[in-house]
Amino acid sequence: MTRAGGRSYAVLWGLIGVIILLALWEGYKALGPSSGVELFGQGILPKTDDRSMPHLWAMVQRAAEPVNSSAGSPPVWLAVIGAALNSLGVAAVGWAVGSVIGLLLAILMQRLRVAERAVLPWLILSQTVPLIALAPLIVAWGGKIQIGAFSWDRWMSVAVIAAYLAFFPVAVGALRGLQSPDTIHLELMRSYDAGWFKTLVRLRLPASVPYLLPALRLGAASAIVGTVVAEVSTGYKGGIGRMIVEFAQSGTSDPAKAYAPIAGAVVLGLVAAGLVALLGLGLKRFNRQEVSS
Amino acid sequence: MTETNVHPAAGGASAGGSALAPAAISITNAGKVFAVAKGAEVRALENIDLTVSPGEFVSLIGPSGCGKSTLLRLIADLDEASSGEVLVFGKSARQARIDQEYGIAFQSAGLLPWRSVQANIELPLELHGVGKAERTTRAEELIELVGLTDFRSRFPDQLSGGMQQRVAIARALAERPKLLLMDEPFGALDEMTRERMQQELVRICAETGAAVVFVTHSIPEAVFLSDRVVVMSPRPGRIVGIVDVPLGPGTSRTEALRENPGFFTAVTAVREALHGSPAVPAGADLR
Amino acid sequence: MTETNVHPAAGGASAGGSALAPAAISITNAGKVFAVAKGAEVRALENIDLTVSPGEFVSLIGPSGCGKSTLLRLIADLDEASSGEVLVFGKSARQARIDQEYGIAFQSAGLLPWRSVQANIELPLELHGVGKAERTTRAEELIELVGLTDFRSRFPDQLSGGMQQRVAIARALAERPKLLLMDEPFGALDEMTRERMQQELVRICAETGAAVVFVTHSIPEAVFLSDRVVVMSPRPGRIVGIVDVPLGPGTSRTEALRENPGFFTAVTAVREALHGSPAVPAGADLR
Amino acid sequence: MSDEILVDPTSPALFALPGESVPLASTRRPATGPGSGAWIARSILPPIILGLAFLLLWQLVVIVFDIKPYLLPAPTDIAGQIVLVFPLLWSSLLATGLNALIGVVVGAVLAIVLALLASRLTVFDRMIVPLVAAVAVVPIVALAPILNTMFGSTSDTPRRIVVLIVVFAPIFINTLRGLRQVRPVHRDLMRAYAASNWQMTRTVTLPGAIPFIFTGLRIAAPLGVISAIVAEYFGGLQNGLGSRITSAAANSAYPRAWAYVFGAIVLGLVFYGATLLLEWLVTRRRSSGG
Amino acid sequence: SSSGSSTLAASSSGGALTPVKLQLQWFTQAQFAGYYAALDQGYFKDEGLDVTIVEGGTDIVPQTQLADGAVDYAVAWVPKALASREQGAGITDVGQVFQRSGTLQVSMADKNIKTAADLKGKVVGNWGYGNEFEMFAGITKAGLDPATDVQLVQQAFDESGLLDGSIDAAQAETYNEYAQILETVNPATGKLYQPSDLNVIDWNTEGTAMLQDAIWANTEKLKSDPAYQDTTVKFLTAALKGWVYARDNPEKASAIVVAAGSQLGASHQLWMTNEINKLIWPSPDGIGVVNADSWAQTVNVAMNAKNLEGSTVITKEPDADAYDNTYVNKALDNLKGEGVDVTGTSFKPLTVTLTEGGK
Ligand SMILES: Nc1ncnc2c1ncn2[C@@H]1O[C@H](COP(=O)(O)OP(=O)(O)OP(=O)(O)O)[C@@H](O)[C@H]1O
Ligand SMILES: Nc1ncnc2c1ncn2[C@@H]1O[C@H](COP(=O)(O)OP(=O)(O)OP(=O)(O)O)[C@@H](O)[C@H]1O
Ligand SMILES: [Mg+2]
Ligand SMILES: [Mg+2]
Repeated sequence: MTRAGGRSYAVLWGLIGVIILLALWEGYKALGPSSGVELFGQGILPKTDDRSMPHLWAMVQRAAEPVNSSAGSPPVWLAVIGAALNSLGVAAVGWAVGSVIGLLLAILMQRLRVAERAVLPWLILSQTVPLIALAPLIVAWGGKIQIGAFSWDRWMSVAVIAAYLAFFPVAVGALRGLQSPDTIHLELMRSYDAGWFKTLVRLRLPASVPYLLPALRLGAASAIVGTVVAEVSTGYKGGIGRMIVEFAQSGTSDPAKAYAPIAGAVVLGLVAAGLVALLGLGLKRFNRQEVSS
Repeated sequence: MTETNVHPAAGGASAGGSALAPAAISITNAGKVFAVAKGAEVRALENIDLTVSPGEFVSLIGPSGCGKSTLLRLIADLDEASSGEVLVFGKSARQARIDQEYGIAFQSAGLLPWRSVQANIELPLELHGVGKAERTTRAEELIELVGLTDFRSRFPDQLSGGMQQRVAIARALAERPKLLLMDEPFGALDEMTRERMQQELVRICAETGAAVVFVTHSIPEAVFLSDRVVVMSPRPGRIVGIVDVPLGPGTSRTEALRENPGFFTAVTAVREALHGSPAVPAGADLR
Repeated sequence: MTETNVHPAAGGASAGGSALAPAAISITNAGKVFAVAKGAEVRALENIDLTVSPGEFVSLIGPSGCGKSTLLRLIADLDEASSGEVLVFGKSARQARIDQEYGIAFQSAGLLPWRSVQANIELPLELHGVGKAERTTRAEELIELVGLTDFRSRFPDQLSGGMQQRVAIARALAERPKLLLMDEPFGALDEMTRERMQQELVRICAETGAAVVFVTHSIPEAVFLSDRVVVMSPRPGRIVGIVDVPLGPGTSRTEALRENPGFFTAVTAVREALHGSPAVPAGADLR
Repeated sequence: MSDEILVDPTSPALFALPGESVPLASTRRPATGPGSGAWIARSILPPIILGLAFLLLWQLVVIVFDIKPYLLPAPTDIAGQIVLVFPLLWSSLLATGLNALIGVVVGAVLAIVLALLASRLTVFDRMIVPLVAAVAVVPIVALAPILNTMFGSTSDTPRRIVVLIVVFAPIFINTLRGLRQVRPVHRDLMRAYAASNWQMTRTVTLPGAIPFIFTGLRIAAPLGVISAIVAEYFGGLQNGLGSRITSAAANSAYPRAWAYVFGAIVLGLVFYGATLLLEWLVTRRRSSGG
Repeated sequence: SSSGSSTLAASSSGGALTPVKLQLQWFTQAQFAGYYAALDQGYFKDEGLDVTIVEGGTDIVPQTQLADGAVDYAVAWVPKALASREQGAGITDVGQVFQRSGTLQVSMADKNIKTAADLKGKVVGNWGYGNEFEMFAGITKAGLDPATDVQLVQQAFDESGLLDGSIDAAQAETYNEYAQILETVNPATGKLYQPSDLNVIDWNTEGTAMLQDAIWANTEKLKSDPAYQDTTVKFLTAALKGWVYARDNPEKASAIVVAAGSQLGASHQLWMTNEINKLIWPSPDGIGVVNADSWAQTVNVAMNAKNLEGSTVITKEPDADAYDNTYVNKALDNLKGEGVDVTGTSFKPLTVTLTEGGK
């Protein structure tokens, strides 16, 4: 099977998977009890009434209608696209900042083993701190920053939170990558009397690419999650996360509306991962593995 | 070929000119102890005395774990001797490494997978600030030398194992070192490729006039290539004998040498030194 | 040892009793073509005719890529012949595999890293429903046979390469197969370990009376071990010669054989068949 | 997509247990035995020292710059609150922990079973892999409000489902990678033994995938805790750490909020430690090479 | 590009405007109609102010933003702001816009929950985030223990829990969530839910109501910065005038909010404007003046009502800086000077018809 053929087949099969999922939704809705299924007092299958599980066509139909009744209100799908693009921009900044910080941390940890031992457990710990605890701090302290014409905007707080999530996979992946060169290559560099920096540039960084790329993609996904949560948390307006909460507020009386921004978030995640994958194309050369035979 | 000389223990100076220039390698009473878990130690090398003259080809042979690689690594300053002295061209091993006095090739080629054949060969030059134009010229020379002209811009994973080895050897030669250190460079090759590579190594050494320290498991290979074969024994690693392989006048290291009775005598001598057994009947000893 | 017989091309039946029982292996005009990308093909084997009698030891030798492994895999039904017929004990290769008529050892030991030495050896028995007690007994026999009694409950990464190979061989022998297929099992070993392993293989085969097909790169190894050496040439893989290694009455395969002039003649014959060159002077040919 | 290396942020090379061999052979170092003083000095002390230094700096900053508690409470205040609200902290920790545990366990079982299916059935593989790739990059927290509607606000199920979905992707992807990792020589060996599919899975595929499964679990476990907390953010029973943190923060009771945050950190570390322990238990009788 | 101190004492007769930031508690909706109206009608500009309205978020605490200097004024509920004051936030209530609490506990009529005492044994919803103390106080006042006698559930951002029966009594603001229920089709009748289908507990009548939306200013700057004092009066003048506009022109005010980007549609915003007006008007002391009795009740509940963690909103009486009527009185003087009715004694609410989905 040729490569292009494989790609389009994959898309086809993925589509079939999605269609089966959608069919399950409607199928369960048609057949399942309206009050859901409980086992040992715990609901294990959802309720099937129109408010809990709107019909798929109701969601699509709702997405085509305007957001609200005010004049000039755009259709939901258009608003969702706008919000998603907005979030994508913020997340991209967070991702870039987080990636740079992650890479620098990894280089530091690679350079100093003590730093690795001291810092790494705290990196894991840092990811267990709920964003709820950090968001107000970041917003409050960001608000104090004002240097010349530069002043802190709310979106920057969101980007910082996105970076806080994105840096972690990058730092860890990059560290693994930087440590990945074979002994033989390291000794070769030593025999050339190449110093730490030269070894970093010529050997460690290129060798880390196969680890770095998936880490960057993971970072992109984390940055999106961070952006979505931080938008809700900090009240940043215009993004998809904020839209999810806003639309969820009308979940009582307009349930189908809430699904549009969620679909938007799904697409957003895929787009972000895709963009990073594109980045990987330029670095393909470094993905070569030495075959030992 | 006239006679086969076996020095029972210590490695004396070779026939080469030791008065004119400093020896390529001069190791005096060197030892290496590795600390392992819980205070235990491994005595990898002990009482090593060895001198290698400029332009001389010396092989190290011995059973697995006898310290061949360790000895090579001491010379290359990839490990430090626990005792004794290791001089390379009259300087400390460390200084020699910093001055880039040697080129090294490992058992596996160790090419950087993301660099083309040419870029791999250029790597040491690039690291030492040689200009682009000069690098290219030198790399082309070397590529021709190892017979990979058509493969210049290929990547390592597109080469066969033997080709990769040749690139590694070219890389080791890039800076025209006066000393070449090779740790079982042909270990992974099949018999025929291996014999071809041996031929090429002989040719390259003749052309560049470099001294070589060559680690191998194969007796015929050691004898075929070397001026002297250093035989080692394990735990702790010591030199148990040095076999001279003097070429008679007019004899050169070609395929025909392998069928020369003198060659065969040297093989037997190495085999004996290695097995520590009394001599077996000459003329029937192989591998 | 009396004379050395070289059959120039097709592989005739051996001296062994072919009338009584079906041949261990009988390959008729077999070929193997691999389809590679974009409609291209690799003709790995062509016109292979080979018969191996029960209890016979046959080596396959030839340059890298000539199809030795492929031929072995056809016999083991790990690949399917594109043309021709492969019979094992008179059945199709597939049926023979399902009936577990052979044991196999690969170039790399291929032990399961999460199983101890004993559990690795028991694996085939376990898969074929042999009871616990019987398994243990058999495994202990085999462990003793390969000299690993003290290592029974070690894990593969705690063994040296040679020990791993011995476990793999024990595993291949576990079900007392009448046919043993071995693909360069000693490739990764150093010379001395290798010679010891050869000795042990000879002993094991003598004890179990199994037919063996043995792939190797080393001419002396092939000659030392085999009743017949099958020499192959590449692209497409063909059999270019079969060298008989008849043992004279009373001669057995011990270390002494290596110094026997008849052995040496056989080595030269294989070398010639392999290189396709005219005979070199006898008495000086090695490796 | 799933065939690429999924970087394990918590690879064994980085977090070796005492006695676990570090497969990172970039430098030949003398091995130091587990539990020995040197091991403790090298592996445990640096993070603890850094942590203490961080707390000290925090405390100093709060004192020196006179930072008011509504902005950032001092570690001592937080410690005081931890003591004060401990019973409630404990019960909320259990509530959230139970949600996370159920989500992680069910998610892990589901992921491993489906990965096994995908490794066997090409059709299933082709359908599910793109879906999982999507799930892996989707902000699942977005689903929480909808799940709340679907199951009702008095149910813990929505939170558990959020955890389940979040942990599913990393475990599934890693497991599948592990299942596909079978070395050709082992595949040939089993074929030579005429082993059945199930025998193949039981003796070769699954044991070989164990390290990969644990890689997935190690990523998933702390992620599960965080998701359980974030899910509480979107409504439901008010018995967990998440709702305690929000309600304390909304009342400007920041030392109390941070006391609960501390609980969240502890819970995350417990989950992470538990997977490490489990991995050690499962793999201690086996080796890596071979 | 702005924060804090207004260096230029801006004159109302043109010239540079003083930049001012106002922090809201939540997203744009008619709960803040007065500020949007003041902005839209140019009242702020008339006073020489360039006002930016900053929306809230789930984790944005307006009073913290204010104390921190990120904004100049903040809208916040009194009890939450008092809690922040106790944690060191230096803020002062300078304009008590809402005179009544808008919080209800809503239940289906068939559940017969009419008073706090009826909540015994029921599943009781609330939003958390500190919005629950009136309820706790009410439950406690009825002789129940909130930790054991009721089952507490945090509601999502909507009222579906009430509608699907998983919550017996749900928290709702008169101006928002209550309307959302009334915008939903009752499956039993096929028409929208009617108020008669529902019972409500009103904390104002239960006696545990607390003061809600107020305008807060930075205490320290009020004391030290005359320009800020001046700005505060101007800000209050314009903001309160905006609320008067919303009272007198509810349809227009709600349209302004919709145009400013509110999520829900016009009928919902009109309902909200109308309900907010009911919370403000009539204001016998004048809009924005802190009523000492309501304040005392709020402080009392804040100090005594325990939530299920056993904590109270505040532990001690707030100090004298907690509220200050000086500025609002000056603003009211300005407004009265313009002939504006600042008490709304004759205020008559509208009857708003809701539509399905609040679109
Ligand atoms: N870093 C190390 N730490 C501890 N022991 C070591 C180390 N390096 C080598 N050794 C030990 O030193 C001895 C010599 O090792 P060395 O690698 O030099 O052997 P060798 O002769 O090259 O063997 P081979 O032919 O198998 O390559 C061995 O016993 C080995 O176990
Ligand atoms: N699966 C395959 N697909 C395509 N070509 C293959 C495949 N397996 C083997 N070949 C080709 O078939 C030929 C014979 O391969 P084989 O592995 O049998 O060689 P060999 O004699 O065992 O060589 P070596 O000594 O290097 O192991 C080679 O040219 C190889 O490239
Ligand atoms: Mg070695
Ligand atoms: Mg092969």
